[in-house]
Amino acid sequence: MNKPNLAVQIGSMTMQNPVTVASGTFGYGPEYAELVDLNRLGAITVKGIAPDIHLGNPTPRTYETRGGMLNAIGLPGPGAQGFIDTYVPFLADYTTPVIVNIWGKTIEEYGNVVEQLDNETGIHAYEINLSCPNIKEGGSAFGTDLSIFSHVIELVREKTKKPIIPKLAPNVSDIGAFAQAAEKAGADALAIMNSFPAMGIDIKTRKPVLANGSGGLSGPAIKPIAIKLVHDAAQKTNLPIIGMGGIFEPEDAVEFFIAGASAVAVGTANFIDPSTAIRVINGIETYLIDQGLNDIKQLVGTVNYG
Amino acid sequence: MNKPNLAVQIGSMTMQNPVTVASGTFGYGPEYAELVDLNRLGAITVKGIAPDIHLGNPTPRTYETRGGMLNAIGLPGPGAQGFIDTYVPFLADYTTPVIVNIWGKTIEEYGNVVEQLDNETGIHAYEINLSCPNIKEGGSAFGTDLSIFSHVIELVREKTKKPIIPKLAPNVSDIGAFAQAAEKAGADALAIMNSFPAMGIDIKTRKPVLANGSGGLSGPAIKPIAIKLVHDAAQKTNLPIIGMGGIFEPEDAVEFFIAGASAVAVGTANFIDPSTAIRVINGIETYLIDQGLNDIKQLVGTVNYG
Amino acid sequence: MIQDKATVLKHENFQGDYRILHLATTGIGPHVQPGQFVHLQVPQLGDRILRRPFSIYKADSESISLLYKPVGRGTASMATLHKKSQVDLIGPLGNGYPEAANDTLPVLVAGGYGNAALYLKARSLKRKGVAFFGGRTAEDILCVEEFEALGWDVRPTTNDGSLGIKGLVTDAFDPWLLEQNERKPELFVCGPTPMLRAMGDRAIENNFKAWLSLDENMACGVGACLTCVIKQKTETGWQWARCCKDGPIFESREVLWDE
Amino acid sequence: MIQDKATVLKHENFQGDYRILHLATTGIGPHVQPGQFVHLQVPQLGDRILRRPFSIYKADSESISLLYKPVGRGTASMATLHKKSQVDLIGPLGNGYPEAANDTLPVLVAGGYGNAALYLKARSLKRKGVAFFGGRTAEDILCVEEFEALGWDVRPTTNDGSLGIKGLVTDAFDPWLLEQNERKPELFVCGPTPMLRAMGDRAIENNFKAWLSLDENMACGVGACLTCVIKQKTETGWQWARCCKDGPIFESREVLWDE
Ligand SMILES: Cc1cc2nc3c(=O)[nH]c(=O)nc-3n(C[C@H](O)[C@H](O)[C@H](O)COP(=O)(O)OP(=O)(O)OC[C@H]3O[C@@H](n4cnc5c(N)ncnc54)[C@H](O)[C@@H]3O)c2cc1C
Ligand SMILES: Cc1cc2nc3c(=O)[nH]c(=O)nc-3n(C[C@H](O)[C@H](O)[C@H](O)COP(=O)(O)OP(=O)(O)OC[C@H]3O[C@@H](n4cnc5c(N)ncnc54)[C@H](O)[C@@H]3O)c2cc1C
Ligand SMILES: Cc1cc2nc3c(=O)[nH]c(=O)nc-3n(C[C@H](O)[C@H](O)[C@H](O)COP(=O)(O)O)c2cc1C
Ligand SMILES: Cc1cc2nc3c(=O)[nH]c(=O)nc-3n(C[C@H](O)[C@H](O)[C@H](O)COP(=O)(O)O)c2cc1C
Ligand code: FES
Ligand code: FES
Repeated sequence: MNKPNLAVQIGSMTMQNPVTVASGTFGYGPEYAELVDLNRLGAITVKGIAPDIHLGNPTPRTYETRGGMLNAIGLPGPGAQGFIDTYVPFLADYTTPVIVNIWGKTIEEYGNVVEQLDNETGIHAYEINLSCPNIKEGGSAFGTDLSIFSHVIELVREKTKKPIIPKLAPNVSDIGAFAQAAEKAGADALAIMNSFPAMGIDIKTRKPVLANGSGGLSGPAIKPIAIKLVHDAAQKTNLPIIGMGGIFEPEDAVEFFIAGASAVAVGTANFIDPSTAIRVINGIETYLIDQGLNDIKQLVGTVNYG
Repeated sequence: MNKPNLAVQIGSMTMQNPVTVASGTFGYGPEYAELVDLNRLGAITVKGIAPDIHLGNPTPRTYETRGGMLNAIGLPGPGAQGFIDTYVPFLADYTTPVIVNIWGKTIEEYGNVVEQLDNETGIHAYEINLSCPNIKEGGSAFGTDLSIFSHVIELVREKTKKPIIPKLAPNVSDIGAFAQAAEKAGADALAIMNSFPAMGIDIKTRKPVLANGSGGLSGPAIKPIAIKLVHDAAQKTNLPIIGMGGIFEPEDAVEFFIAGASAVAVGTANFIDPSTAIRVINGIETYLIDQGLNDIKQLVGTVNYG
Repeated sequence: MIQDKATVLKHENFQGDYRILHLATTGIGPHVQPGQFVHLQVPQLGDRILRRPFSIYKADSESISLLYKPVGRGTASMATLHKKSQVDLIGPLGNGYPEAANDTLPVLVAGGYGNAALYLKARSLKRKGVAFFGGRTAEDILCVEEFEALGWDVRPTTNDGSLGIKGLVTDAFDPWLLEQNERKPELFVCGPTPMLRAMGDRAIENNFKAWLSLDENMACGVGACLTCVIKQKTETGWQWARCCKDGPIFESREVLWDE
Repeated sequence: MIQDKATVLKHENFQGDYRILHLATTGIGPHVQPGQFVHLQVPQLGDRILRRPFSIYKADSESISLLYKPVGRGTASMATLHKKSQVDLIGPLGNGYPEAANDTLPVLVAGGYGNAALYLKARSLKRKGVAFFGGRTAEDILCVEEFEALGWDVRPTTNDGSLGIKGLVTDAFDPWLLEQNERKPELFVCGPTPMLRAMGDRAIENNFKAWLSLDENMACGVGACLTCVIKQKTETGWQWARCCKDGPIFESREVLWDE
């Protein structure tokens, strides 16, 4: 049998395979370049970039939980110009498209960061972080309010012709409504899900285990939640969905495709096994061959309701 | 040092200690009576009761996940009269108060089930299930709509003088709003959280792993989500909160008290280790002694924000 | 029914992939009825959390044995148990097989680890009849000598013909049944669902009883969670019955199979 | 930096609770700089998921050794590794200690498993000076003979006085420092944070250098997640530096301690 076609189109961006890395779990590219062949990835999604330098939260910033981890990194970053100066040239040496995860403390900042970045040919798409559980401004609050949510996407849409991919907040009752609003506001795809608002407390000190108080839960623990959100969103929109949340094995990724994702992102698993993304790519290919499918698209949204 | 006081008051119901079992994980009492001394529990919370006999979902009804499990039992049960006939006499032999978890397919059914049950002296409180992720009617949809949510609580309030404890849906953006609405509608306490809407897919058959399609995630995986919900709700209401979600060890329960719970429920852990609730009661006592506290109330809502 | 921390007395390879786990437990051993099971907490299964049910293969006043085959994560982890390890057990659970009627010819039908559930019954039945054992290959036909030693006439069938008749259990059972005319057979069955169903169908058609040990996923194992339900026929239709508490043994006429 | 499946060559008790894990890894061993670490995937830690960082105690072309003490879940599970087990490693990681200046007197300061990070440095430094080892009890003073064999003048201190001077490392270091006037000391330090800080303060006050190996919780270990950050002084204030990538070794003047 011929090799199945793994390529996926997200607006004008072609991914050679449907596997990217989740923003914030893979740095800006160089950090894992010695361990992972970046040219094999479907896309590289970098950590959140704001208009300006941002310091993020105090430490401790992460904490291990059963089947997952909490993080409240707080989106530290070099700002748009810092990213352009330091990382765009590095990433230009690779053939893999680059998705820049963007965020702002105000609605306007989302527009501003895109203005600063949009002339760079080495940037292929924007993932709009509307769901970071770890910052007071922007982030989660924007992602759970339908009108601000739409407003931010419309603003970003005005500023760029590149594909835009809103990243939805998981802590909503009706993910379908957000999927539809994003489609209406001009999104090219959706990213689902961000880490889930969560908290841990040290019972000796009674202090929150994260300096920020609360944070986001990621890893295998949340996979069943992510599968449902992707599934439910896919019922309500025709936009391609980049599914993520607890992908550790190729089988996890396959579950996302069946649920309705057109692509997937590997997040927390990078910390445990940096080879996960490559293993997942290979495993998806094997699965397709086993199933006699010659295109990943044939798998997307194929739940057998029995 | 004297033994610390563990007793907790929920409206007119006195719990000798702050540990109950989570509805649906402990049957109606007899199932675990050979393994667990029911008289040691703070309360017994039974599986959801509707006005009439209900069959629930087809099988498979549960599935194991990393750090948790999915269930879509679908609230099978003997109905109010069946419960009165079969289980109330059994439970009357114990000194422990009984919390009946109630639900209905319509708003009216919530009133109806209370009408049928309310003359029974062996029933001490109602937990109103407004958040079951596994039934099309009632359940989660009622729990995520503020006005239906309030309406159901008001209706139940009219029908009984016994303590009523709405069980909140976890899949909301603003748990505080639901906590406040419940308080306004006349609730005596809150139960947080139900299992989280989630899904798994068998990649061989592409069928959902649960016959119902989706279900609820419970167990250690969700504990950090539950801690945050309890914490956030406690900021917005003075009602006592019965916290639950992934309690397996006494330390987990202590975390809930610090976050703001006045009592806790042990759920999925009963399946793994039926002695969990008793271990948790003993462990809480030891913790209080170690900390030099002489009343569990001194622990409630004592996060050290640093 | 108790919850007990049992110590591993011995953990041995049995045949092919099958293994036997001997556990010291004075609280469970003496109370076992044939066909009952224990709910075992798999050690070190950190991120998976549920117990797994296992039929009680043998039991005496101080111990029980389980006969199992590693098939997935839980049983693979179980296979790492070594002597003196502690295992948390709940048991004995379930209803167990009933007494045989006075006038019937007891027949055992087992597939794979089904023998584990039947051994104690095979021993306790006063009248010994025929035992049909089915499996994929010779490796899956367990305990033949043991059952023979108890006085049973063991008839193996294997899918690949590596032992006994080539084919399914029914290929041995059906011709045998045709020859019976003295006593009505009474079946005690444990094995994969298609086998249970095939035997159940024959029992109904030919008007004898078949006690089937049903295999359902379980969470609590004690009747509390309603995970393991099967459709039990009633006069007016059906109701759910809990495999762990009301079963795992049901008479063929009680079971309403899903199409 | 590579990711490697390393085989356990030997796993031995060292002293007290401390253990040494010898791992075969040709990809990491030859490239190790003193002060670097590996990020180890703890086996069977099913429901916990993060790697744990360990200083490379010894390294040669074919293997590395780790010196550790079981203190929590991860290290407890690590302690169950037996010969021939496979362990997934990422390494070598971090910056490692710099070369000593030509004109200084190298001084080692270690607390607890800090010796693990310092042994390779102790070996590679051409000039051997004094080594201050602190611990709670004699059991926590590791590798004294080994360091002495390399030519170091080892000065132990213990909180309980069971070995060397009773007190903290500083109780041995401070009087010693007063006597120094020939060469400026240059410190290579690894130990608990209060010790790092105390040494850093002395370095600044007395105008010598102290290279501190900082101990922060880590997730990725390679600089990607920004978990392990510490405040690094800049001309205008401070910036975050990643302990795993920009460190773990920082000169005392670089570190802005939290009050
Ligand atoms: C009454 C009874 C008696 C049995 N006796 C024996 C015996 O004597 N010998 C023997 O070898 N086997 C016996 N079994 C079968 C044994 O319990 C299974 O082999 C075992 O559960 C499989 O575990 P595993 O983790 O190795 O399998 P896996 O194949 O890894 O399990 C696959 C998946 O199925 C799901 N799953 C497994 N168990 C459950 C559950 N209980 N509830 C929900 N989901 C679940 C989980 O998601 C699991 O990851 C018996 C079963 C029953 C019901
Ligand atoms: C650069 C460096 C070198 C080290 N070298 C050595 C050495 O040579 N020998 C030695 O014995 N120890 C060394 N350590 C310390 C060693 O890594 C810890 O002892 C180990 O991480 C503790 O693991 P544990 O699971 O046993 O501890 P636990 O006490 O169980 O961990 C407690 C809790 O802390 C949290 N936690 C632990 N690690 C992390 C993490 N990385 N990120 C987020 N949360 C976390 C988890 O929630 C965990 O449950 C080193 C540490 C660093 C940073
Ligand atoms: C340490 C860490 C940092 C993260 N930083 C970001 C970020 O900067 N922007 C963003 O949109 N998501 C961020 N996320 C969320 C991930 O991109 C991803 O949505 C989430 O972790 C779920 O996937 P996983 O379970 O595979 O990790 C971060 C997650 C982690 C664990
Ligand atoms: C098998 C199962 C059945 C449940 N049935 C009910 C129910 O009938 N009514 C209800 O309000 N909650 C029900 N729940 C939810 C639990 O009461 C509890 O809120 C949830 O499982 C979280 O707690 P845990 O993580 O400790 O299990 C059920 C949970 C499980 C696992
Ligand atoms: S497994 Fe819980 S009722 Fe049978
Ligand atoms: S541990 Fe991830 S940046 Fe250091």
